[in-house]
Amino acid sequence: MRQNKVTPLEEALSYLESGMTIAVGGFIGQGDPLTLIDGMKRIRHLKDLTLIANDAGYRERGLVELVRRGMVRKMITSHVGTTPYIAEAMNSGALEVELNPQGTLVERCRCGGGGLGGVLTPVGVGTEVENGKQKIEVDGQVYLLETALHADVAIVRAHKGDWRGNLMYRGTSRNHNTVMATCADHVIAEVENLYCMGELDAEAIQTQGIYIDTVVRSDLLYAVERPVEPAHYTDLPIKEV
Amino acid sequence: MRQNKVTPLEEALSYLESGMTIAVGGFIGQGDPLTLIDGMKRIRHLKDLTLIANDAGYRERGLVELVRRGMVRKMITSHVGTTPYIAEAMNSGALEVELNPQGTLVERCRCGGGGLGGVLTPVGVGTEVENGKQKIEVDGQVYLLETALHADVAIVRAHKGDWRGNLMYRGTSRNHNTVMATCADHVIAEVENLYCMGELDAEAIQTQGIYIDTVVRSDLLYAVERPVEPAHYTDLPIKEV
Amino acid sequence: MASNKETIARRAALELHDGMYVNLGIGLPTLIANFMPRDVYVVLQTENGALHLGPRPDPGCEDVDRANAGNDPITLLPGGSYFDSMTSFCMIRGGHLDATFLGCFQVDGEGSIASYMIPGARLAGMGGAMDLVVGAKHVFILTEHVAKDGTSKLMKRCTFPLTAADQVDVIITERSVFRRDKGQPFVLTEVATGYSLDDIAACTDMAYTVADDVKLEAFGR
Amino acid sequence: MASNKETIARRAALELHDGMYVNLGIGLPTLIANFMPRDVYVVLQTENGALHLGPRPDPGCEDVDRANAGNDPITLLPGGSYFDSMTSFCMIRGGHLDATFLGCFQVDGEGSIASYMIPGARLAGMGGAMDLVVGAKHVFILTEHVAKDGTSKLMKRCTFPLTAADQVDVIITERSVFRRDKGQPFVLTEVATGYSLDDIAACTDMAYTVADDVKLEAFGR
Repeated sequence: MRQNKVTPLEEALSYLESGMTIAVGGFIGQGDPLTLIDGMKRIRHLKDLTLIANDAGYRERGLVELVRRGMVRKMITSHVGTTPYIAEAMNSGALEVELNPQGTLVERCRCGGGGLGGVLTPVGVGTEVENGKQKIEVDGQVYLLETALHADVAIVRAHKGDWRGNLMYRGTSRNHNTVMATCADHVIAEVENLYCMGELDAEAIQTQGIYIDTVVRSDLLYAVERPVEPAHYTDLPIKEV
Repeated sequence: MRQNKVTPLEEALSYLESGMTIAVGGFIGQGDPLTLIDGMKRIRHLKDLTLIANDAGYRERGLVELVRRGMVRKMITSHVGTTPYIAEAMNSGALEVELNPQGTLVERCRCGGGGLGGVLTPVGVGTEVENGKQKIEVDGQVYLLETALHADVAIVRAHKGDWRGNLMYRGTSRNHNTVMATCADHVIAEVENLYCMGELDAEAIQTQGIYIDTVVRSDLLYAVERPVEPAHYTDLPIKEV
Repeated sequence: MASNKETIARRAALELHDGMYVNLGIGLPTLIANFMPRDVYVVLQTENGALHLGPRPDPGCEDVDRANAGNDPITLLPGGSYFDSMTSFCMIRGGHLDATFLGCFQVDGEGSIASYMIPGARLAGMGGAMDLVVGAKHVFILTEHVAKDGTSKLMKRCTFPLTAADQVDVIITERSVFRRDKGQPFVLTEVATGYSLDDIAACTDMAYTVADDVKLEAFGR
Repeated sequence: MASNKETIARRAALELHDGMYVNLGIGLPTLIANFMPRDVYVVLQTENGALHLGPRPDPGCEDVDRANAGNDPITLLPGGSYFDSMTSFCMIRGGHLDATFLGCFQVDGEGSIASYMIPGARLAGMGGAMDLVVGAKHVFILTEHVAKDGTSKLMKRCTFPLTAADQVDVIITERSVFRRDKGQPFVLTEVATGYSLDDIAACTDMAYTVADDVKLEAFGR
């Protein structure tokens, strides 16, 4: 580990390989790591990815762009209703989608990051979510055993970050970024604002630098891009990294 | 629920009854809710309590004072080495002690607060901790099923709090206070500094007011009492509340 | 005359009582905020990580990092807070919310709902709905009484994949209110202006009983 | 001449490498901080919720809300942070710490340790030790080689209740260093100044092999 984890975008993304499982923070555009996703779009040889993420972005912006480019084999997710293309890709057989209740997805990633094998949740009992899962009764209540998820790489976005990878988020952009930052072998954080060591309040840090391997500067344009009125999908010329 | 949850100490403690299970935040003096514990010491009729807490305090200060008064039947805890009287009480048969690995205790309380039935942890496999517990294998690794803990009441201490029970902690006094504040039917928080609505930073709140039923002002003396050199044990005259 | 959705939201708002912590689902339930009585103090949660939502920000003052689970811009009231998804779903599953109001595709007499996919037609995903329905102390389902093709949305048994089984406490439509205790059948407690008990029976497929003190002309229009 | 504890701590400090995240247990392991090489950048964690511990504060500048798991006052270095126990134990169990250094009552040839109670004599409780030993990537046990009664603390099998089974990677005593791969027996890799291979054999009950390149006079005094 280096003391200063700040790295140029393309060097940071050179860690990625085809076939990897990638955990991604964000919630339908809020806190989505768009700089890193846009960087991934340009890596022409990257494919067969499995994505762990709450959703695929918003309309045509976010992880759905990787799916459109045929880079994704499978999504482990909770909601794809904001990205109509995902259902299309699924129906055509190009994409496998595994739906999890959102709280279950969070717990499974937390287990993966926190050394736990799984959790017992009442959520999903009596629904299709229970298919293939072990049911365990504790004190007369039936729970599903939901097992840990762990990724090769996680990508997250924060509002502030320091050289060591300490992160702070802003408003509802915190969401899944904190848990995704814990559940991978290698974690890349993009930060909208970069600070020197000691500039962030030790009491207010929301992801500790111990979890972060690489810090990349966000493209500041994304920080003000409105997810409620997302940019139109434009198929930019793909440049191989 | 009232909009202003601030309550006089004795009114707040009038909720307590003999036989209750009480979850307590703090770590060997750091963040221990001493104002509330001192208030409990004065409730002469309170007994048969079960305490869920990381420890019993430091030397003669903290939960050990309730044990000394014969108010406690059982402690579900992780470490009692800093309060020698606990081993004495246990050996004399006056107190039952259930030891949990600290991380397991945290997860069990988090389950109780978060609607989960239990978690699978590798911690304790091959030790006495596994006695009487279900072992579950996931992907070739053996885990213990550790079940949820839930309390009737929780007592916690924070550095700052507002009328609605939003809490912020200071330094290492945060520790178990955040999780204990979630795992009880009724939660009483003592705060060293009380703020009006909106004075605390919405991004920095560490326990959300939704978890808190009653806010009590800490005795400010305790905020500067040194846990590293705790006050000598003095058996103050007991006054019935 | 009010739209069906407005009628439902207006009636649902009457279920809010002082001091409740509440999550309003995407779509129709969000409209309830417009009809909350001014003198009732309710704390709204959104599952993507905020508590104590205030009114929608003024046009042009929307903030990219302040939005609800439907991606609508939000403000926070004093005493509000932001938190992450780990915290949010412990709050939801752990029974800390007094109520959740949700829409659905189908609801049935056993208190089950279907809201996350229509096989062969629509794939949305359950998002936080399964957690909300299992975790909240009271589950209110808001739905139009009949589908566009005229069939009842209050069915004997849901035919789409379930969001949760046996969890619904109250159904509010533009024509009626039904309540039940867990494991029990629904009881018709209110009928809206313009409908008779027979009208309700004709457009309701699920089994239910009629309360002794059922209120006619209870709300609507 | 240095005390046994100082010799052990000084030797243990050589195991610290640039960029490691490390938890030092209460007691003897805490002394390691005094011997950390100045040019080695190591981040210290304490399980009660802080990362990046600095030197002990000046006398009179101790703060009630800034202490480690042994209740000793701490400072934080720039880049440090405070967090709660939920976060701390996910960090510990999840393999995010490169190493933990712990004391013990007993350690054995199967890589198991006993450190939290002596039946009939002492009840401490495991605190965070079980989580640390299972979760940290490398587990270093620091112990005097023999107990006060002259018996070896490096036993065939622990007799007190175990803190963890088959988790220890390295044992450092004032007389020797042993290393092993999980599931394998220990290998003697270093002998301290003043001791021979025979001396070590005489005071070690656990089974071990001797490394081909075992270092004699490797450290100490």
